[in-house]
Amino acid sequence: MELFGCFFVAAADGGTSLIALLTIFMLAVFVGFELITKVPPTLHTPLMSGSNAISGIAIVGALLSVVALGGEGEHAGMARWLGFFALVFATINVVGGFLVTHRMLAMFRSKK
Amino acid sequence: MELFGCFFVAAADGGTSLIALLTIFMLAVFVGFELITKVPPTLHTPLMSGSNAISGIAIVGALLSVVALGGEGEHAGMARWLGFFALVFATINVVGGFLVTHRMLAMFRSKK
Amino acid sequence: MNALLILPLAQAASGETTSGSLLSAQGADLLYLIASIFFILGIKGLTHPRTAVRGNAFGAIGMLIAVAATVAGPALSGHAFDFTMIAAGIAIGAVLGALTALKVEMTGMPQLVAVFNGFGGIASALVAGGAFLLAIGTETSLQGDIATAASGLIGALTFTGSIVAFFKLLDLRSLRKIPGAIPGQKVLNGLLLLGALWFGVQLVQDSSQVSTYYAICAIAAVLGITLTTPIGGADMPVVIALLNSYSGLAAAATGFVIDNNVLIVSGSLVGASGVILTAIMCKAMNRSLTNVIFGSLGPSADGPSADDVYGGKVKGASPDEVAMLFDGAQRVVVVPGYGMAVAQAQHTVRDLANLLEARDIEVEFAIHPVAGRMPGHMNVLLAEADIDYDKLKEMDEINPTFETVDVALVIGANDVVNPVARTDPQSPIAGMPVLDVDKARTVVVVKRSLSPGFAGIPNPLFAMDNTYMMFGDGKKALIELIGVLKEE
Amino acid sequence: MNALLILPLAQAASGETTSGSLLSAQGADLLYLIASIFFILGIKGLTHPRTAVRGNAFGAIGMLIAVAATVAGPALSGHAFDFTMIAAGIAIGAVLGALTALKVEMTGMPQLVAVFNGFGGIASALVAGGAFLLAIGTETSLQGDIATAASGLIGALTFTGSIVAFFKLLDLRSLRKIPGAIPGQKVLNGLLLLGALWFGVQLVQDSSQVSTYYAICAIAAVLGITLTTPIGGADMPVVIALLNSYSGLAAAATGFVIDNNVLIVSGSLVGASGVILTAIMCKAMNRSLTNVIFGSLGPSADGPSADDVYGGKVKGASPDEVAMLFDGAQRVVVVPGYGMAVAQAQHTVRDLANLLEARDIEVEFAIHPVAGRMPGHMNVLLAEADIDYDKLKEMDEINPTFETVDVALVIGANDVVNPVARTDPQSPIAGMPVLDVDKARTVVVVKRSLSPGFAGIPNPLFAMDNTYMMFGDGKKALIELIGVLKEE
Ligand SMILES: NC(=O)c1ccc[n+]([C@@H]2O[C@H](COP(=O)([O-])OP(=O)(O)OC[C@H]3O[C@@H](n4cnc5c(N)ncnc54)[C@H](OP(=O)(O)O)[C@@H]3O)[C@@H](O)[C@H]2O)c1
Ligand SMILES: NC(=O)c1ccc[n+]([C@@H]2O[C@H](COP(=O)([O-])OP(=O)(O)OC[C@H]3O[C@@H](n4cnc5c(N)ncnc54)[C@H](OP(=O)(O)O)[C@@H]3O)[C@@H](O)[C@H]2O)c1
Repeated sequence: MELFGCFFVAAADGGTSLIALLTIFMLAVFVGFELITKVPPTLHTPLMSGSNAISGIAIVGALLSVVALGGEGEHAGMARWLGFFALVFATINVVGGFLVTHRMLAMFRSKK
Repeated sequence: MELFGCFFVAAADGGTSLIALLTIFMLAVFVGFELITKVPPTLHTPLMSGSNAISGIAIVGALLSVVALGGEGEHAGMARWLGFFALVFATINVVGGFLVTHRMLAMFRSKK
Repeated sequence: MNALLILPLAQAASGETTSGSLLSAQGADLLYLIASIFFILGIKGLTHPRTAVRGNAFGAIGMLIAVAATVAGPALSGHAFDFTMIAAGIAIGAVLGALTALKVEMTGMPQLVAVFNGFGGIASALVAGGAFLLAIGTETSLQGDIATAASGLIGALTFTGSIVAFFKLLDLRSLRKIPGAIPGQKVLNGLLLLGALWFGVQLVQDSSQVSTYYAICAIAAVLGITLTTPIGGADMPVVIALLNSYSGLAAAATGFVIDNNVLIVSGSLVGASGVILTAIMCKAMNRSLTNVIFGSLGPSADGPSADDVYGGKVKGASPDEVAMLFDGAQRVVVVPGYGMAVAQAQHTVRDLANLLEARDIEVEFAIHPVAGRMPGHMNVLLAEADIDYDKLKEMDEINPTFETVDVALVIGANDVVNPVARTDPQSPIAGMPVLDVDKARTVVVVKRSLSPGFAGIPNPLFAMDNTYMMFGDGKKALIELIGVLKEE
Repeated sequence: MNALLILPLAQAASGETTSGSLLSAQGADLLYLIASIFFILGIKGLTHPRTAVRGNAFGAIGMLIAVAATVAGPALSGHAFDFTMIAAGIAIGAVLGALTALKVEMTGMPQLVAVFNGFGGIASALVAGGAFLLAIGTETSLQGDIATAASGLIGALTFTGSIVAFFKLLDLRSLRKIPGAIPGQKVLNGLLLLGALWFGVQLVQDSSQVSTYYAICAIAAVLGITLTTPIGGADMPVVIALLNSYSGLAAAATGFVIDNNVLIVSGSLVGASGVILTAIMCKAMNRSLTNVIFGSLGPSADGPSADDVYGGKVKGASPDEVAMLFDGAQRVVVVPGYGMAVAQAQHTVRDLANLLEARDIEVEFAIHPVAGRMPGHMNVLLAEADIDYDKLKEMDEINPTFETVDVALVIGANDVVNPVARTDPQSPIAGMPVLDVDKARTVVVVKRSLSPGFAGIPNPLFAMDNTYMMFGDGKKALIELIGVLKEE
């Protein structure tokens, strides 16, 4: 496989699907920038832990990997364990992240 | 073709591609909302004419339609004319829109 | 129909490359992605006056990239087509667009935006129609069929609606009395919409009939007319913003038809922009969108009559008398309104402001969000006259300071300075936020007569003790005033 | 490798439905789209304290929808797999996560965020690795290969980097002296990065070797350690924000591997968030990101020594003396810093504020953007102590008003109130915006000694005429002060 000009080659391999994914990536980055510049400093710590929890979305990938648990191939055993640990780590991140953010945010309140 | 539950049927027909298009649509609407709420009232008229010019993007579709000019089918003649008029209208919109917006914006300047 | 199945269009989206094209399909798609980024950066630029010119240029560059990607991409190459026709189309469009854009007066912006809107809408509908025609005889997807019907409906409605708006704006006064809702208007509109939707369903069920698409467009075109005709001429700006949003949606729908991301992205941006502007205007007028579209805002019979309000209490003042009011004034606030636009008095206003500033008077401009006939209308006119935008103050900023204003000079504004909005909950403009001009030490109002503004109600401001009416055309009256001030 | 070619994973993305799944592949994709919307609304909610709790809930709902879509979707059904293992994985993760989240002290937030970050990163790398293993022997796409390499590199680096950051934060003081850059540090890091990239190229060229992927991860893991170890413990927050961004990018890269939009959308959101927070912190510290990562910020030898600055000029004050300063005071501003977090004094501070308010003194809190060890650190601690967020004032808001402050009570803050930043262009914190506490009528500083803060430089504020040092642990000193005030 040629590596030079790899971006274009990549585009040629993946077809429009890759461009669609890149478009989604680009738009999501814009949405993220616009929204996050509006978060007030007061909420920066919760933002950090909350966005952290969102990055635990890898849990979806971890779940998809577990189908390997029934797989047969040479590497299925290893893939199974990778999937399992991914699941554990991602779940900690998700459950812990949203909970601790909630705990923090519940403390913020205006007494007005 | 069944119409009830048409949204799901639509999804089934178009495959992931439709969902990707919808995702792009959704994200672009978010980007639009976030950005445009930041436009100050001073610039609302140029915003109107500038966004107007952008909606002339149909020019791309119009250009793609002109391939019909060489087409053979029963309706190619009609399609040709539709494409032609689309091209004229879209070009007016694009050229006129960006120009008039530029004219307006060039007037805004702080003398500080 | 599914454009993916039409051979030539399909190549833009699928993986095939036609030998002879400069760009592969993927290269073209990548350029479309870059064009989308430019459009977003363009809108982002419009969030500040300093970056706005660059933002607009970014938008234009995005468009250029998108066009270049299409022309150099595989879809157009390797097919025999009449190149002259393309060149002719672009040339005609470019010349017409450029001429209009360069000739139009700044006061004519609302009309211009209206008509361009319509062109964007019809272009989308025509593209969807062309793709539909070409796909006849092939198998089509539900997604494409729905998008085609939507594009036709929205595009055609936007076109005729915008044209009506254009004519209404051209000559507000004469057209204003004519239309009014015909009896059963709402029922008619409802039937038309149902009819268009019914044909949409037909199209989805059987996408082999050309006539179905024409029917949708024809009905939508009529609907565009019947919907906009009864709306008061002065409500047109709201309608235009809404149609702006529609033209974006039509482009996005066309993007679904031909499977093109750049159409979807830019269409959505425009759609969002129109919706937000509509909401801002409605809020500034304290009316709901339904009320604008379906309600009628006429002179309310039960409100106080003009005689009640003005009878014997209005004081006229000559330019000489007004000139004296500026003696010893320290702070003057100019309130421009629709009348300034009609009189094209913006340059004269600038001259007056310079004259006052030369006398060490602090001059500011109070801009109401719906002064004039477009959001931001006054800003554009004053910017045209080279007035520094730092001197333009928004309503919320300047309202608390009117008590320290020596002379509030109201030029062709009426509704936006009507204190009734604050005081009379029965008034048609009740609750609309207004400029608190009546709190200034003295008020000078320049207009031609006591006739009402857009809302059609009398304005007690004109009858206040500290108000002086300087009757006359905005421009002429100000020129006289400047003459007197210069003589002194 | 291209996950689309692995049968089970592929079904989630292609059109096929496995009989037995609750949802079609398209149904699942639609749910992923809805989950993305929830994530966006979640972040949008965080833009205001009033909507923040709901925003976080939206994020959690989005995650639930995404998990449900995966479980009910076609990918998991119709395949024999060990369900116990999934259940066990989720149960272990949920229990560990919940326990940590519920037990952690608010002062421990930086450490918690660091370690969770690392877990997010490693999960992404493991998922990409699993998909890679399964695809061995099939043909793979360049897109997938590049994304896999990126995911492994970023994920592993994020993991070890975060773990180092975690330990550095656990005990700042003791670890602070240890590491320092080993000679040739930068060369080593450069070589490691080149090595990882080289294996990345290998993976793209031949995606049939498991070892290549392991090599990328191993080298990236070492790089994570060597990159973060030399960075000062107190710079860790910047590093954490950066790693936060990386964990998002790793998730997005994994999205490209398994062709899943929701991973791309949420990964990009997190990536953007981390980048912006990093930029905010760097700006508030007036340092560049390169300076944070590669520069060392030690006590500068050429600056004035502590003796020069303090010699004979520092006045200690007992709680009794400090209590007297509040007699007749009308406006008190509390400036919390890292020391307040260390002393866990936030509740005591709240009690003190209530006491002062009961005496009709106006009490406000001045929050410096990088006070403490995390952006917004002080806000969270004070909110924990139930202090109304309306009383927390940002630097730009409160700085112009310090001249009217009777007593500025500095609790465990040092660098953020060091006037040297304004006055001495040679100082390591020159140009960093600080709270202008020195302009208050009197200043009371609560800390344990004259030892420096994070920047390691002496603070002339402590030697000013109108400054009184109340030496002692933050919490204990305040409790004594409260005791005296209550007796009065
Ligand atoms: N800006 C927007 O986006 C927007 C959108 C929709 C609706 N509107 C509506 O438009 C109205 C705008 O308020 P406004 O105060 O700017 O205008 P207005 O209330 O419509 O009043 C304009 C006044 O200008 C005077 N005028 C007309 N021609 C003139 C000339 N040549 N010289 C001097 N005076 C002249 C008219 O009085 P004479 O005939 O006596 O001269 C009239 O009373 C509001 O009711 C608003 O709700 C605005
Ligand atoms: N917030 C962020 O995001 C962030 C990120 C990166 C870096 N930083 C850096 O961290 C620093 C933050 O400034 P800062 O003023 O908050 O803190 P600081 O400059 O680090 O000073 C903290 C002070 O608290 C005192 N202290 C420690 N334990 C105490 C206790 N138990 N009771 C009372 N006092 C105690 C220490 O003095 P004694 O030992 O004498 O008591 C020390 O001087 C800045 O330099 C900033 O650049 C912040």
